[in-house]
Amino acid sequence: MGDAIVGIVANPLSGRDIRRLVTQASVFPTAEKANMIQRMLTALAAVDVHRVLLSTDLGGISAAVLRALRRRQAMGQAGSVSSPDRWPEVEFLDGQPIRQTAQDTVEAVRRMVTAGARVIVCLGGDGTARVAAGAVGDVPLLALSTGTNNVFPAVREATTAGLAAGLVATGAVQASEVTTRAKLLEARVGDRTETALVDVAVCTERHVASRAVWDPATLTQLFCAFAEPDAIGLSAILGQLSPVSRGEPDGVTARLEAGGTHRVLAPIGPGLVATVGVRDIEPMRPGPAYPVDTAAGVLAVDGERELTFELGDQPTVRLRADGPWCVNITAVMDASARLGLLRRPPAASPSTQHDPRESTA
Amino acid sequence: MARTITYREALNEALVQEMERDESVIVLGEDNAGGEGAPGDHDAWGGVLGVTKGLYDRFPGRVLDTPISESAFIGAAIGAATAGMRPVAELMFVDFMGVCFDQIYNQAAKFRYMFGGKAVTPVVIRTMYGAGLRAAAQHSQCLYPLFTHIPGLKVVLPATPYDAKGLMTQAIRDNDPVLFFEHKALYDLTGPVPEESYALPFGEANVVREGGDVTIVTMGRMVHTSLEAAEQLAAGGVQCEIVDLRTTSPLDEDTVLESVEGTGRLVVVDEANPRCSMATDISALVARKAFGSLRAPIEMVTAPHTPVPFSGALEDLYIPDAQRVVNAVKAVAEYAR
Amino acid sequence: MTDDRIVPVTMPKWGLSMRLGKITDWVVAEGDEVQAGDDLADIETDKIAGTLESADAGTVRRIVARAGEDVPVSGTIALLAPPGVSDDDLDAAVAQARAVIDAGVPDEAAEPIVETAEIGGRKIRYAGAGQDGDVVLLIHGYGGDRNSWLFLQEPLAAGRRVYALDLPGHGTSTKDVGDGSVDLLADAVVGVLDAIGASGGAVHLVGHSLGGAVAAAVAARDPRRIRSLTLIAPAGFGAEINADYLRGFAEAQTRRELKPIVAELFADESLVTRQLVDDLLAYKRLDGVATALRALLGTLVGADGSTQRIDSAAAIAALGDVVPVTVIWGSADRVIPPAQAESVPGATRRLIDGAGHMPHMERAAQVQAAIEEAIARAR
Amino acid sequence: MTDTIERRALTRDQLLNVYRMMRTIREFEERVHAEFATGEIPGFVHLYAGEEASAAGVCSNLDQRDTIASTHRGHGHCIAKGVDAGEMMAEIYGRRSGSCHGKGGSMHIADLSKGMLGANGIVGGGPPLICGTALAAKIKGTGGVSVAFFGDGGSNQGTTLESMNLACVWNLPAIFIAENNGYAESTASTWSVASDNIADRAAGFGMPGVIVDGFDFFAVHEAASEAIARARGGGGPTLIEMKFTRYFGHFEGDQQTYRGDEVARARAELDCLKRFADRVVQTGELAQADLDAVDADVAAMIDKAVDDAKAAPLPTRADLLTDVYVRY
Repeated sequence: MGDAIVGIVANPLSGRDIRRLVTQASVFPTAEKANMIQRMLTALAAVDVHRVLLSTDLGGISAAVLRALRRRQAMGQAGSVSSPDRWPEVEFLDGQPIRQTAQDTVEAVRRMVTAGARVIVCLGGDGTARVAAGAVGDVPLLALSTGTNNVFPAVREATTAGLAAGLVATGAVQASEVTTRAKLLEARVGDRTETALVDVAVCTERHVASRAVWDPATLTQLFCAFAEPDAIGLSAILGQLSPVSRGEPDGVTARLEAGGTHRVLAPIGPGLVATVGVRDIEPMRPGPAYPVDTAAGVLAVDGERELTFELGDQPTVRLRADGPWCVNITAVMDASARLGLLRRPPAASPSTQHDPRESTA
Repeated sequence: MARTITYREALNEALVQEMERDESVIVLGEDNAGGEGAPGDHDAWGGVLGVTKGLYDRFPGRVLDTPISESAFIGAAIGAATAGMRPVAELMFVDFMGVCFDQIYNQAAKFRYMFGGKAVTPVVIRTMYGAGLRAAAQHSQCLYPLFTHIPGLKVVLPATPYDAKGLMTQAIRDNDPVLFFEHKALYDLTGPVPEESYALPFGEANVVREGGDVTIVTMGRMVHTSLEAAEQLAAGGVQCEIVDLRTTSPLDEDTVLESVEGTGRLVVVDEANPRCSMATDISALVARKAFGSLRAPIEMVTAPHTPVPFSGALEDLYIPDAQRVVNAVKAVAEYAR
Repeated sequence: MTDDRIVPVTMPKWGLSMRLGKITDWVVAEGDEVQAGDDLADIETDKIAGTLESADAGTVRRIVARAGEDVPVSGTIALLAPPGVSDDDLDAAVAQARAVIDAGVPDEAAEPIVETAEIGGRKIRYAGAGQDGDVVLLIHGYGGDRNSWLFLQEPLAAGRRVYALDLPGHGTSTKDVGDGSVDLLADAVVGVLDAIGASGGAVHLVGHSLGGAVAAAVAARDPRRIRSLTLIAPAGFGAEINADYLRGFAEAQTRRELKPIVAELFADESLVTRQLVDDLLAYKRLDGVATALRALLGTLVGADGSTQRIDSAAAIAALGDVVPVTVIWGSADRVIPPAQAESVPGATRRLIDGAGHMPHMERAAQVQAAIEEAIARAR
Repeated sequence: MTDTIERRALTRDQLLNVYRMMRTIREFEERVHAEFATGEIPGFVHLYAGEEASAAGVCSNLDQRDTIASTHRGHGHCIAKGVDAGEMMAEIYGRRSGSCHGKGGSMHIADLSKGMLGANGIVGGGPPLICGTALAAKIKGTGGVSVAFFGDGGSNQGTTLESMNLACVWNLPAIFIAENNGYAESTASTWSVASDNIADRAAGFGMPGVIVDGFDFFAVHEAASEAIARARGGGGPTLIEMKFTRYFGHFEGDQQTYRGDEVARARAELDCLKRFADRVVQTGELAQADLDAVDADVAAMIDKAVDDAKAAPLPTRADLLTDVYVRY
């Protein structure tokens, strides 16, 4: 059990883009991200994960967790009556320069993989999950949403997610039984590439600017790895017209145009329900590179403007089958129930009631 | 036509008339209407002591209740003044200056000079001052000497309903920031006040009583204390000349000096604490510019150098009273080298 | 029964709102002989200080009220009596008078009623004294108001109805004076006469300075309505006028500036009390007054900035011999020269020695007597 | 939605203007830095270099109706709001020809005729004032918007927090721009700002709070454009947090021993002028020659500003006592 390592990476900048201003998107404060990690640590300890690797950041998440750790230490030494639950040993992945860009997430995930993490938990939105996915390799990824503006990461309580991550990390549940491989979209402009887990949109804005795509009038083309009818975001457009599940091999693509043959009402962002014109809906096969037919603009991956392209760049988008292995929390907890993993012996009597783990410690 | 109205009504009337005359005049402050956002009356208070009562309905959108947030709304009044408004903001008790003083003395007072004469900040900050209501140390101070110290501010202390209206009218029409001190014990004082608008110029002291023996320089509520003392003294043959400064900035030096040149004796009566006060300021002025006229040392009648006490037994000792003024006047009148 | 040779000297009523006067100083002492018009005592009210002149000749036998004492209006303050009146009778009269003084002001003393007439869109305020009889209307001058007549209005009201008004731009009337013309001011006066129901004749006009010119204009409009016209130092009868005084009055902003200007109104400058100056300042500071005074200055002074613009000759000519005219002038008038009295054709002239431009304030008893005579001469 | 695109899309002239704005600020500050080192400039000077995209990205959305209040690091805001750079330089030199006739200095440059309510020597001094100018605009119905710039240090002042509350309570057309350059004087904002992100505080007042890459003109412009349009339309206040780095010390003379190597990296990789130039040349919106011409023009203008300032007469004794009051 000593090598049951879980990596947790959290993005301090997620959840504060321009959509808070233009569409009343939710705000997810740093303090709440740190609280999620702390709840997760409690759950991980409960299922015998002894070591956690935690990314460091300048946004205050890791600092808040560190403060909490020190507080717990002090309380433990003081023999406080409300002595806190055990936590795993937490190792902060410091020593690397923090650049306050997506590269920080990539570096942290790579170090977790190298250090032998059995599961990597990623806290953030679609953008953070996308970056983490590019670095996890075959290590199972549990993407947890901070905020509501996301398709790919799960909106789940961190305590439950922590239990699921711990059960996979310790091998109590076989990773192969509870993980599925996600599809990927690869956007390419010349020698620059970006991957997306959900969608790639072609946008006529000239500049990356505030990154988030929030103005549907700027979109000309959409590529989706999957398109669920209950999604939030751009994939919801095709989710209502030509749904594609996460498990199917194909994706779906279409052109967006006010005068398109289809018109559909879709929640293309939090607080943003727009009527979008669509034409030329067709399946997207894994493998071939699909051309972008806009002359100049920006490719937005999972809702964020990332790759600018100019006249003559001829960008392409390709669907790949080799995305990250994603932990299905529901499947893990179903397996746990089936296997009785969280069952404990009945209490002998009120006077001798104690945590069974303490007698074996 | 002059009627007899209260100091409170005189202030209210000046606000009403100026708001009617000039739509850039706005009124803002804590509970200036009262009841904003609450289920009951929307002009429930009209100011904590009723000075702004009735304005809210009469001037829609121009009477603003504020959060208890002095830095923000006093600062907002100052900012609005730079942008063409003539705001009258209420700092409920002058004791609260501690939570917004920066906006007054570093911002409003300095804009014009600091910006090379390019700023005009016609803001009025109304505030209550003075002891006598058993309101204790944080709701009873005078503090006008602190504002008088700051170049760029004007400081006004009306003693009568007539002065209250005329000086408020001038304060609103004035293009400099004005601190307008209303003594909480004077609100119910009555006196003749013309119905029409009128502005009393700043920097013009009022000789409220003529007399040849001793000059009393005073201001605000102490004008009445001094008058009471002067009546008692007159019965004993000592005639006091009482100079009500009306504004401590600008200061009418001439009237003070002329009076002292006539009497040769000076008592300054100031409700504020004694150090660095109007009492010391006027004493220094006279000592410097009318030394040759003085026939006795200058006397000061002030509060002691203590916070304002709560208990009536103590507060009554704290506030300068007519007997202390009588004693001081007698001391200078009877002084012999 | 007191001896009817005892003549009481009473506290005068100077101004309709006066209820109480304080004797600041006695000029005479018991035993002194006085003539009518002699100064008796200095008296001050909360508004004004003045000197009480004797209405009769006689011997001061008793001083009733002490210096420094407050006395209700019409309270007896001294007794004149010939030597033959006994001390006992005098003492009895003193005791009676002391009782009145010691009782103080009766609570029910009525406030004077100030009335308002709406004339040409302006509110014109006026107040009356007296119950019935002929109407006397008192018209003040430039910068004055109905209180200018405080020494005269009550004394003239025995058997008459005596009104004083605030001209437009003055006192408590509307401050807008439009073009500031004499005609506009005359409209206001006619309006007041209409309002008080004095349309049937039996009207005596008394006008001072600018008010004199206005009174003449009113009389000229309908001479049959007017029974007598009394002009005190009137404007409109010559070129010369103290334009510096008028400009100074209009422009003065502070007490220091105003006091020496106001002093030019009086022969005795000590009458210019701080209270008088403060009251004038308070008036000048009312919104609209500065504009009104400037407009009226343009009416009084010609384009050359030094001579009179008003000419009342035509108005006086229009009266023919229907209306008797009396002119009263202070011999020491420094605003309009008394020699101009000669320019009022057919007028009875009364020169008041030792008075300036305000004889009705400085020598009220003499002016009162002159007005009484003028009224008596009326047809 | 079309209107929002048109609002954001910048014409060639607008792009040239914002480039000139940012280049003028940079050149001004680099020059003051150099001149200060010679000892000729008196007093305290706080330079804005590195933060140009913030002033330019916000102020390029403003017009004559609008008012801004600035900070002790105010030169950039002044230039972006249209204050004359020559008069500013003269002011910094304490000359009579300066924006404030030599009576204000670097920390108090103001020009109310341009809607510039002053740099401010008091941290947190500006936001309350901006509530007032916004209130005036709202009452008068001018459509004007008021913007308070403040730093990470100012974000911790009660005045700033009170003003955000008041602006939200009164629903004022006020914008709060938190310029988080990482340090309040020498103290790191990661330590001094308890919420870590200043923008997070917006939620507590019920207004939008967004974080923008303060090195990216286009990101700032887009966010500011939306916030300002929202405020003009009666939508109320917005808090925008710029994250970036200042290139110089807190004040001129600051040895900056508290800092790491972030300035060198920022200058090399993140610099707003470089990024702007690269982008607009890459997209073909402007040519390199256009930018070079602006650079040369601005350099000459700043040279002249410095020469003129040095040659300009000092205020005289007579100036000491004037302009304390309008009338006293």
